[in-house]
Amino acid sequence: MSRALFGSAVALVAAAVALSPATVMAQTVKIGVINSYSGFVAQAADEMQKGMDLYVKEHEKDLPAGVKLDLIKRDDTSKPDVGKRLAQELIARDHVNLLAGVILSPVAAAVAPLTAEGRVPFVITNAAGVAIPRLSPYVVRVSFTLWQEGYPIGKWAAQQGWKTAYTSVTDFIAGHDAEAAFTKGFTDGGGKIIGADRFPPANPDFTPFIQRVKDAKPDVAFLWVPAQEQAVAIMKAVKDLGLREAGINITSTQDLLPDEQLPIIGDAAIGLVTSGNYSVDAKRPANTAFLAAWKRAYGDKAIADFFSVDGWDGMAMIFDLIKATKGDFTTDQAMAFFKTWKGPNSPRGPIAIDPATRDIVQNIYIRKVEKIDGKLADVEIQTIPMVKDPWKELNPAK
Amino acid sequence: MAFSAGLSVVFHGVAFAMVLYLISVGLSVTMGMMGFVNLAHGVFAMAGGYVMTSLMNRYGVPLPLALGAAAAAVALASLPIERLLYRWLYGGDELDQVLLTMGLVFMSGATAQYLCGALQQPLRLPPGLNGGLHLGFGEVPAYDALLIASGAALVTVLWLGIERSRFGAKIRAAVDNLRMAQSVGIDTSRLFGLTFALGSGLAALGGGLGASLITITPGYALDNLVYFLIVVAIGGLGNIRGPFLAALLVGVADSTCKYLVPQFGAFLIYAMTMAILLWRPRGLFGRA
Amino acid sequence: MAAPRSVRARVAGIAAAPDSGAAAVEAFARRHRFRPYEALPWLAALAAYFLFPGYLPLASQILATILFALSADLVLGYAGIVTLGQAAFFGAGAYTAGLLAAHGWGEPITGLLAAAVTAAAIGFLSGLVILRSTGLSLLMQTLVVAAMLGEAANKASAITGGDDGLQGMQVWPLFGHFEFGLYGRTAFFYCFAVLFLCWLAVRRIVHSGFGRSLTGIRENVGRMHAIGAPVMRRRLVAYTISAALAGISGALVAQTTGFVGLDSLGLERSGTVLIMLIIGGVGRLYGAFIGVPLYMVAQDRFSSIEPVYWYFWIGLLMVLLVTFARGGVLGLVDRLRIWGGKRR
Amino acid sequence: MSLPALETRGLSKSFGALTVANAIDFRLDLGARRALIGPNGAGKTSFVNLVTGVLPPSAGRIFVNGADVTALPQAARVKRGLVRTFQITQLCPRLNVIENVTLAVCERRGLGGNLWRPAGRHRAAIEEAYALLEQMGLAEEALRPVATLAYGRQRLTEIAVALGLAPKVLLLDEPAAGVPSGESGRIIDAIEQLPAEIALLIIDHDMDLVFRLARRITVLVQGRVLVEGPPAEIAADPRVRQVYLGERAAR
Repeated sequence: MSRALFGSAVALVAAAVALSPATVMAQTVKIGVINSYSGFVAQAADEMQKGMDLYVKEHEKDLPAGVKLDLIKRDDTSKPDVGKRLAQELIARDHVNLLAGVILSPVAAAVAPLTAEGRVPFVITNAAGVAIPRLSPYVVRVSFTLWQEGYPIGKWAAQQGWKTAYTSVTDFIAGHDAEAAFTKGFTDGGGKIIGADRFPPANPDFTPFIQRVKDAKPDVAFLWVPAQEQAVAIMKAVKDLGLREAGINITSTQDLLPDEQLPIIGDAAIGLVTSGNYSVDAKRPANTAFLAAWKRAYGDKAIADFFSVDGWDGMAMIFDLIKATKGDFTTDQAMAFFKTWKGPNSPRGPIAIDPATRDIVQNIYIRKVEKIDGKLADVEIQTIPMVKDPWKELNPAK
Repeated sequence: MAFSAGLSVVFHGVAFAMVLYLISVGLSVTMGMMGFVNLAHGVFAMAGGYVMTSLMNRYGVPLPLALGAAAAAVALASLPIERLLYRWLYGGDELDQVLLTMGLVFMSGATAQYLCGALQQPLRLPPGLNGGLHLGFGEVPAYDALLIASGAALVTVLWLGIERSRFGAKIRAAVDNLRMAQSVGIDTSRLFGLTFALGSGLAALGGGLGASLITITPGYALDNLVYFLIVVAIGGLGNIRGPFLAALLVGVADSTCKYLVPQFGAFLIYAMTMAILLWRPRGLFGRA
Repeated sequence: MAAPRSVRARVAGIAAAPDSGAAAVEAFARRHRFRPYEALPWLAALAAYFLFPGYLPLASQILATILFALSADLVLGYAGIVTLGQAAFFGAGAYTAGLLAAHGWGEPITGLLAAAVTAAAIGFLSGLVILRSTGLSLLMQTLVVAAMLGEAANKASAITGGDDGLQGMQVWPLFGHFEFGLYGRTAFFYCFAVLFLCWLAVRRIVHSGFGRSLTGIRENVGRMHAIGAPVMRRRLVAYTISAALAGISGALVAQTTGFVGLDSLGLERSGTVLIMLIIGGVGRLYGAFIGVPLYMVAQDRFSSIEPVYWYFWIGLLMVLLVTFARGGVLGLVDRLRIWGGKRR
Repeated sequence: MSLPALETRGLSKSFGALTVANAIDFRLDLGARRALIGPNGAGKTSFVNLVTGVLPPSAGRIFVNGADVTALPQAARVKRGLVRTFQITQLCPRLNVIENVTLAVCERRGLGGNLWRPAGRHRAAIEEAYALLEQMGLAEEALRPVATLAYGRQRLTEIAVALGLAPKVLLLDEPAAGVPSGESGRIIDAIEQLPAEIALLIIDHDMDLVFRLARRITVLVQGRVLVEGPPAEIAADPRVRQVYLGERAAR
């Protein structure tokens, strides 16, 4: 009879024990950090978190007297509905002053509408889905959009005198963005797209797709995968099939070549040209300082990448806000501050927020992988200064 | 061109198939003989990959040595796991088996991420194995060639072993009819342990050899589970040859479909599985 | 012949030796009556509402997920169909409700019904094809059905929003004037009420003649064939009903979170719900009410204490449960009671 | 004369080279008490499976009360009163005795598909099931899970389940198989007490049981009907002695 009785009791007790309310510290700036610590982008999440934590570690001393920082980290497990629930709890229960983080565009897209309802500023430090800032007036993004990187590399490819291109991208929204951006850039530059493939998001094996590119013999191939282990897999296929030996140039955005993946991809990467907002090999005092701090904190093995720097800059912007307001600000004050914020010496060079779109304005670098004294380096060969997101200019908000 | 293109795609499919088979065959036998739903089988392949890559990258152990060591280590490690956790559930409720093995998958994933980070493990191949290899009929990726050669060798050894050796005879007997095997005095509990270890060792080999095809990450066991299950289901439970054909089918069909009709890449493999299972519910080689 | 025996029963009740026959008939005839303990889960839920107001979003998701697990219990625990594709129906329901709300019809309740119908239709059609097989083959076919739906949803990103998820859902206030607010009160009671109604229905079905014959099919298919039960039809009906329930639960999540993502069709979701159900105990109608809260609360706690490696602890919990509490929590409780009985 | 309760005409079944039923013409009248005997591998159980629709015949037709049921599925034949028991007990082990029987009764009364009405409200069905338990002398164990019963009791439950389907034709496949001789008497009594109008076919090679229960015996050899007649005749028949009793004597 009482089987279910005991059971339910167990569940109830478990709930009671587990849910004892979190204690609240006085006089603190609470930042809810939503990140994908587990799931298929855990690596990116780790890089981003390291960047954020590093900035806090380095600059906590600079905070105005009496202001404490409380980072409440939550794992969205790479799932939008979980991320949405966490945001809801962070806003409604923990009463955070700011939301920050988010790797995945779907999660950001799920969270953004809540920030409009809860009137909480939301600092996106990665999620690159191009339209996300339009989902809420309280979203501001310090990372990048794929149009920002895909369009310039398309232009650049055309400028190399390459006439034909073949695009091959992962079959989901980000991939579609990259494809569209490159295509626009390349065709604007007078080039012609002779083929476009999309491979399934969960795809262990790229050889067949690379073979298709090889058969088509374009001047340049634009290969795009989300910045994960797929980058290695696809570059292996490129190497195995001797795509470049067949005289096909390969370009992509930095997603194909996160710095920490470079040693794993190995020499296969030499000569690869990508567009991006950051590479560890950038020679800038700000970057040198950043990397020094990074090595101090995480040792020589850990390699920073654009996720780390985006996280770092997100924190920098938040710190500037706190300093400017002594840690006491309303949502509107925060947004007003963010909209006009400028980061003159980010590791990735000067950056700023575009007041109109609340999206990042930054240099986009064309980088080429070279071997410098036995070590692979992603060297900046051309700088396209202060690029605004082209998509928003092509598709103005109604 | 078209010929050599098609060739390299099929060739690659076969290489992929070898990896799939090495990993899946153990699963097929455990499911067939012990009737155990071992969703954690991929963990052993993952472990193999991790051990091998870290031996190579951290201590510079040459590939063949590292591979052998990985297989041996995983096989040994699997013995206590089978004794302490699995054996209690033999012949038990398959749902308990699901719960146990999924639990192991979670734990191993977290452990892997804790020890080696979320980044996938690089496989630094000796220079000879990079790039292409010129065979009579055209150029093929050298590593794929190695995969196929070593895979074929292993398969032959395995099959001969199962056919000829006493141990193999016992395994076949137990798969055919467990009661009978017990009644003729086969120590099945010991047999289970050894078979389990053998399957795990093979999975480790597959995981190691295939580290460049199926990248070694904490999510490995879960992300690739479907592929392994498809191979076992199509091949038919509890036999050695079925999974081989199934793996070839999956591997080759997968890569050729993606080559010919990329827009339907993922659909076709599922459709094929569905069709085969509707046609032969017990798989191509399953006993009716 | 009924009257005299029940009379005898009453007499027997007074007499020394109770008449086991009448007792049997009575025990059997009363089995579907409500017991006091069946109120507990609902009291617990209400208690949670007052004790942990900050956790309403989690609570709502738990309630919706309980419904999902309940749908799984109907096929797995009663019809004996081991499925790894239950997410197909969850997702179908979620997208149905989501698309309606995104294209101008945000009325929640009709949304639920539409979701139920869609999911049921998919369940019925796929069931017609796959339910003829059994064991691993069936498992794989359920899995493949879900996987194909997932691929389709990803391909049709123009409609579904693909990987970015479905945007712009406008869910209207419940009954015209209860907003689904940030604090999730409406959501909580909405989920609570829907779960309660569905639970009543499932309970009714499980105790019906149909439910009994399902149990028979689970226990011994050959026997049910031999007594002339249309096994395939029974299974199909159960599968369809379960699909409808899963669809409703998907719609609940979609409407209360205002979002639908591809993961709602994913294998992980099918697997997790199975795990939660097994943790609670399969085929006993209450496993869902115990396994789901345990799992989701544990996950929420672990992941806020240990954001990166929480799933190690979840895994450990699962392994311990199997080794020490086979048959889930309810199974453990059973054994404790038997053990206690022996000692008394 | 009345239609036969069960009739087969030229019923044949072969698996490749092996023929398990070879043009069997068989007729069972209402109220018959018939035994089907034959050496192991004579095709007795295959015959049951063909008649009940577990196996599709290669050729020939099957009639129940004159109606051709050859094309009908198992369930539909049960509805027409063609019921069997199994050589190895087929029950729901974790359900208790009365529930096993009630399942059958409800199925017959067409309540098995009722999604809404609680099974407990089908009072009449439960009462009927219980009456059958009393008839089988199982009343005391009504609430015990079948798995906990002695095998002999399980065989009785099996018969009770069959009776729950109100059979017109009842095929008992080795009803006392695997039961210690001490208990088999109880089973034989139960069978003797079955309603007279049921056409009964007992498949067995337990001679004591057969000669006690059957009024006519059909001998099946290699899927073919060798001879049919009253027990005395069969016992006397030289061919039967040769192929069957002879074989037994030889043991």
